[in-house]
Amino acid sequence: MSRHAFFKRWAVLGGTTLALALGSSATWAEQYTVGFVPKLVGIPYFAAMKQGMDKAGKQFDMKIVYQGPSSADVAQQVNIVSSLINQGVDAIGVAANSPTAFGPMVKKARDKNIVFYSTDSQVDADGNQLRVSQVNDKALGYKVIDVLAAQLKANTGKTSGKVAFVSGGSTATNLNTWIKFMKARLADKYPDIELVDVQYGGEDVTKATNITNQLISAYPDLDGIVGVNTTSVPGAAQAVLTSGKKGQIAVTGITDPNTIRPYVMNGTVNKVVLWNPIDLGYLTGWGVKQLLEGKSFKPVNDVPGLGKVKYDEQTKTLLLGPPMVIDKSNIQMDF
Amino acid sequence: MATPASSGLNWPSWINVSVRELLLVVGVIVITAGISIGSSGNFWAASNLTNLMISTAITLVPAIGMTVIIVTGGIDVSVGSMLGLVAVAGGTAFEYGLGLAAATPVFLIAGAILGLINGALITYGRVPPVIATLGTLSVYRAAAFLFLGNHWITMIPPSVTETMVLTQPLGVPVAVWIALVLLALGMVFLARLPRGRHIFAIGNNENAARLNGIPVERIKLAAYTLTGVLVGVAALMSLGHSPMVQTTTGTGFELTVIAAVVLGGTELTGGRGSLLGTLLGAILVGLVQNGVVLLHIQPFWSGVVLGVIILVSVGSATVRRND
Amino acid sequence: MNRIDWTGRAPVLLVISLITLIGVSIGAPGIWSTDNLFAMGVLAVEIGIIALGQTFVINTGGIDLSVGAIFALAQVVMGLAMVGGVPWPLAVMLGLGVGVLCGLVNGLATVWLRVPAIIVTLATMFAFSGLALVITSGIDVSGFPEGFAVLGQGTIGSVPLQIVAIYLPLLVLLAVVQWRTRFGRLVHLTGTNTLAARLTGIRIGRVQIATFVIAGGLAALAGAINASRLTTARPDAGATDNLISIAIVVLGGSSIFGGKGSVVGTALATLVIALVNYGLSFNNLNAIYQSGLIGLILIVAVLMQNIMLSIQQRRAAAT
Amino acid sequence: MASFELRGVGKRFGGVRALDDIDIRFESGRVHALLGENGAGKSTLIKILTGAVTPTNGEIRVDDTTVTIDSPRRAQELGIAAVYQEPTVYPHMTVRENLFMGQELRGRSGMLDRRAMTAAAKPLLARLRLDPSILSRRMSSLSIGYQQLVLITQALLRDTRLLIFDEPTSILSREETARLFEIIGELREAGTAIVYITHRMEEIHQIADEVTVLTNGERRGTYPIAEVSTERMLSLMTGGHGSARDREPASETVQRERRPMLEVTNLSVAGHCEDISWQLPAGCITGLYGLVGSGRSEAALALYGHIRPSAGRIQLDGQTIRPRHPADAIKLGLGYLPEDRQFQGVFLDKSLEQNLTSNTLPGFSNVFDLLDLAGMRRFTTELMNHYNIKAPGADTSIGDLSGGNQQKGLFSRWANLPLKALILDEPTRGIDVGAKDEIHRFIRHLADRGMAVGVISSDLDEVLAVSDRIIVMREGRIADTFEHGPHSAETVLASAIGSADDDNRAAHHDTTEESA
Repeated sequence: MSRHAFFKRWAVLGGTTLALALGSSATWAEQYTVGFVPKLVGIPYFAAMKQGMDKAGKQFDMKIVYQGPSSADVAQQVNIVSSLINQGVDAIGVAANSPTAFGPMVKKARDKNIVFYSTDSQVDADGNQLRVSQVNDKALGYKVIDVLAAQLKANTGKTSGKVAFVSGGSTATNLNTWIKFMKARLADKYPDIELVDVQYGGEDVTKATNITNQLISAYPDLDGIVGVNTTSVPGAAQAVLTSGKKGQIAVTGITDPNTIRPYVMNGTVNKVVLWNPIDLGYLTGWGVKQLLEGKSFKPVNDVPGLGKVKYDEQTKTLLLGPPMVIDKSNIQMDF
Repeated sequence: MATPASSGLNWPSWINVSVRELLLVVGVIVITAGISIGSSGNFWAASNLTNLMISTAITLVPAIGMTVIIVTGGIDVSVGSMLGLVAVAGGTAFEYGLGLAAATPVFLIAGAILGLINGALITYGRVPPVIATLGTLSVYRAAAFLFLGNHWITMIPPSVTETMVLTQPLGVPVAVWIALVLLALGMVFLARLPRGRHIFAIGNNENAARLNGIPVERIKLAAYTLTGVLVGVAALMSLGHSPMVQTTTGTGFELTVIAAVVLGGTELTGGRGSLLGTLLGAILVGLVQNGVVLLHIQPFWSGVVLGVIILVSVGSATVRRND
Repeated sequence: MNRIDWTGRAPVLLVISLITLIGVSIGAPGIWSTDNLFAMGVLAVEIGIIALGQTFVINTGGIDLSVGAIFALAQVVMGLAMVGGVPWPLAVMLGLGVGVLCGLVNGLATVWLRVPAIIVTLATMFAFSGLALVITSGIDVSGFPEGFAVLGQGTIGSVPLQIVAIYLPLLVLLAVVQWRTRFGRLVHLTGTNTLAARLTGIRIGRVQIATFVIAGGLAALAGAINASRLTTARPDAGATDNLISIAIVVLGGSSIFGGKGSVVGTALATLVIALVNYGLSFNNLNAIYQSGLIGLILIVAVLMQNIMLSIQQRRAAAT
Repeated sequence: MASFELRGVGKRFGGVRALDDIDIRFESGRVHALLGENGAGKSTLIKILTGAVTPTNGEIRVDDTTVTIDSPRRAQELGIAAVYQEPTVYPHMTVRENLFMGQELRGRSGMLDRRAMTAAAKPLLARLRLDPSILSRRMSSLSIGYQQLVLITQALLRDTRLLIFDEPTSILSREETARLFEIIGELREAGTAIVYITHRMEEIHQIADEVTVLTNGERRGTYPIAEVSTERMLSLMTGGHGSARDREPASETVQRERRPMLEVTNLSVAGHCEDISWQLPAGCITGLYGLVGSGRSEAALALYGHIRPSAGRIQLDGQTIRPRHPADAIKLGLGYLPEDRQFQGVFLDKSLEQNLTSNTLPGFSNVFDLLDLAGMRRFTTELMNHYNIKAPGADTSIGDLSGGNQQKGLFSRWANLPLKALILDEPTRGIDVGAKDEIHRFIRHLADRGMAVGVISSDLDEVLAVSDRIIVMREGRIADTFEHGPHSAETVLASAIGSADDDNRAAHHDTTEESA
């Protein structure tokens, strides 16, 4: 290797580091800086939430710092939160990969008078000042099951049959909560629908596809599959599609339009349930602004652009609203 | 020589190899039987067999290249990230409206480039293979994030699934045929062509190979590049299997591939290995991952079972060596 | 002597850390506070402890792909024990015992089966992390007694306890073990030439097993600190630590073929990695750039060393 | 007529001059012997010719045209091949594949044509009296001697015009050697240029046409063989400090009580040796002579606990022992210096201190396992002085030392232990004459101290020079035991190689029991 190449290598390395460092150099203006740590970066759902938060940031003069781990790893989230605290931001929030892991960080943030909030997937800690919830977990779980039942009825003419759930990470709190409510709804209202299995595919569509394929084989008389997170619904749909069971096995669940669009268009999936993550981000931004300015929430708040939003004093929870059903009519939404 | 030389029996090499493979065949049969019984025959459902075949094929294709690399005495732990980055490149081509035929070269070329980078670092940069590919494992993954951002590629043309999975000449999906043809070519190449034997020669004794005028660096570079191309093929197959590209696509895939090769009896010290073994290893890994759901148990067990099978398999090889 | 090899990777590493340091400080001058240093330290401690164990394994010529899995398994075991009412010090001992046991399994399998460590630990990686998932049904464990928090959240003065009371003493201890004890010698001799070591009467099997046990125990210790810091034990924790710990050890100047390397080099590399991670994070750059940059640094450091070696040789040849 | 000529060729490694402006010419139809101690530059010369290193200066001419040999491939194209001292083989591949590596014969489809290769190899195998059935055997299943013959076959197979032999006979039996000389003769007739490197003077007179002596990278002179005597060559080579051959055999004075110290009864190691019985008396040097592959090293390794014997009893100082690990053997008072310095002996990048103390570490560590570094340094320096190990200091990496000094280091590692018996396996293989002499002297000191010493060697000169008694092994069995007294080289060799009828073997075998 020539001497020239030797220096070139150094230049590249140094340049990269410096460029990365300089490109993001913070401007410490007199505006509030709000940190938001999603479950992971690189996925459309949280990108949509960020879009909403940025909108709120622009509107309410806040600087939004969006930074998250590359996989749904709570340890990485805690590290990022720790760095944000030391950066001296004014508020920090997370969509928690684990509800219990943030206790010490919440305390540290509160000691430094930093507002701590959680959104999308909540944090269990006394110091948590605000929870922004996309939907009432119960309402969501119920809604998904209702959609499933309707679909079963459309397919087979009766609200009975065997169904299976495919979830994401086995440790994700919000997914587990929804599963809990979905089970409750089945038991209460649809005793003839039998839940045969719950399997976990992680945040990986390939794994979800494989697992659904195996579920279909393991239970040849399966009538429906519920995907509990964004990747498992398309995974399940793909498996149903390739095994030639389109129209026989009902597929629904919780996912976003961008991800599920091809399967809605080709008819493998009729309806899925979600909320508007852009609105969720926006609501989070608004809520944080209120806290930063020391305002308190009323039981029903007038949020500009969103309308009436409920607040639960006891759990300090802002609730975005009822779940939204996505089908062919509104599949063109971009998030 | 101080180390005990091979036993006095001096069996021809092919018999020695087939003992290992025989054991694997027995393993495959036993596990298949176990799963068939445990799943009350559901294992044999057409959709399950298709799924099993496809996932085995996706593992097998890069495993062919990995076998070649390991036989030369190297290793490539970056194939998972490579698969992700290749899928990003190919998926982007699909997004630009390219059809399957037009996009296929994108997959192959992207794979070749990434493999070539690995190979160049190892051969010309003299970075140990584990280190070089450990580095590119994270670099390629970061690159996939960089290109994809917060976006997932969902608009994969249905023709990919149609061609790879749903078209099933003689009841076997096209992707599996591709894998089998590549495997057969690889076997002929390794066993019957001089270049194939040179690959073994490098793993046996790199210096001697150099002295015999075998272009060691070029062959190694080719082995890593070839693996890249095969990862490209696997990426295309996997988009047929689950048509979506995430930033995390392929995470952990390298472990599956290496496990298949190791189970197949290819020795990590280089110089010894067989593609037939790799095929059996890939099937075994596929079976283990396939079995857990069919047996109505949590997938967590698959790791435990896979780990134990690898240990038992390499352990039995040792026991045989001692006899 | 097993000192840091100043002709090797160490200078490259220093230059890299200097560049990172400058870049990071320009990007966010606020980084130079004790808070940040401690946060960085806390971040470094867990992976740093794992890397210390990995150093011994790699120096004997082995490799341990299962440390991350042991990290997770040990923490969920102690977590479940605490939730089940076992006093926390006892639960921690139990977790460390699990780590040691896992290391023993790795070591015995490597030595008895005479199979490369990379295969054995690939298998046990699957098995240990599978076990961690199985015993927890894949769900996080939390709700630990107050006292347990001291490991990961305690402070001495204002300095995090795990830095001064765990990591640094451990580093000193292991440095002494490596440089001044018979065991340290045996590790390096075994790693340099296994056959010669055996023929000179060194029980290489025991040395190898001991290094795996150390790696297992230290991974469990790191797991305990991590669980205490996050007040949560996770069956899927530490998945990336297997490879990162190897990267750190190699960055720290250890030869992947064994026989060369030092825990001090590993500690230095840990610091660089922590600096890159925390520095970029402090500059609000995503985690994925961090791991990408670490991969790049790893490749560049080894490449640079090779290039410097060949320049040295050429210069020597020229004179 | 082909000719290969070096003109003013030199090579430096770093600041070290390995070869200095050499002029030398090899011509077809002539056997050119190269003679020199280790480090004299012979191997560098070979490497330059075979394209493994490129010379720093000078010119290489083939058939009076200047060429550059920048790769092994290029050397091959020029018709240059080498048969190395250490066989460079592909252990897991068949003999056929080893023979044709890089030069495979292909069928019309481009695939390997095994039948053609077998056909091409057969006549050559026949010339070397090798059975064609070995073609399908794995290389690792052959003994080192056989592997060497396969490599010679390989060189013959290639269209070689300059064939270099690098000490080929050091591991060949006399029969094989004679066969090899015949082949070399045939090749010479056929017009091949041959370079023959050896330590063995008698061989030079047997086969060489001319001889070049190298010392310290310089050419001392080239002589037609008729014009130079063995003594002249020796003095050119060594600068006049004698050789092992000149030393008197062991004196009678050491033959004292001869208490049996290490006794082996009916020892067998599967696949290597069978039913071996011998004993090493205290205060006595026993030469264990046998050709490579005769099971000597394996027997020793089994005693030493490195490999498991399949049968037999080992007694040390009257007590039956069963070491399961070399560490057990050392604790019991039994040591072994392995034959392969590089792979079994040294810790290459480690310091002399680390190397020399590697088997005495328990003695330097306290209850906390802490080492007495100062003491170890002192100890190393003492060993260096005592055993005349030439090195800048205890911190010097052993890899930087000459082979002789490395070997003295390894020897000192054992010599200083309180052992009852010590087996030295090829203690002077591949080192220069000076160091060889020194080691022989040290071995004598050990025996004088009352240790039972066994010296395994395939160098007959060495065995004769150093031993008080000689045990000959052949094909995994004890062939003969010669008690002290003047042993004629002829008888010992004859015993090692064996006569055609195997019936005698039992009779020879009994000798051991009688001497016990």
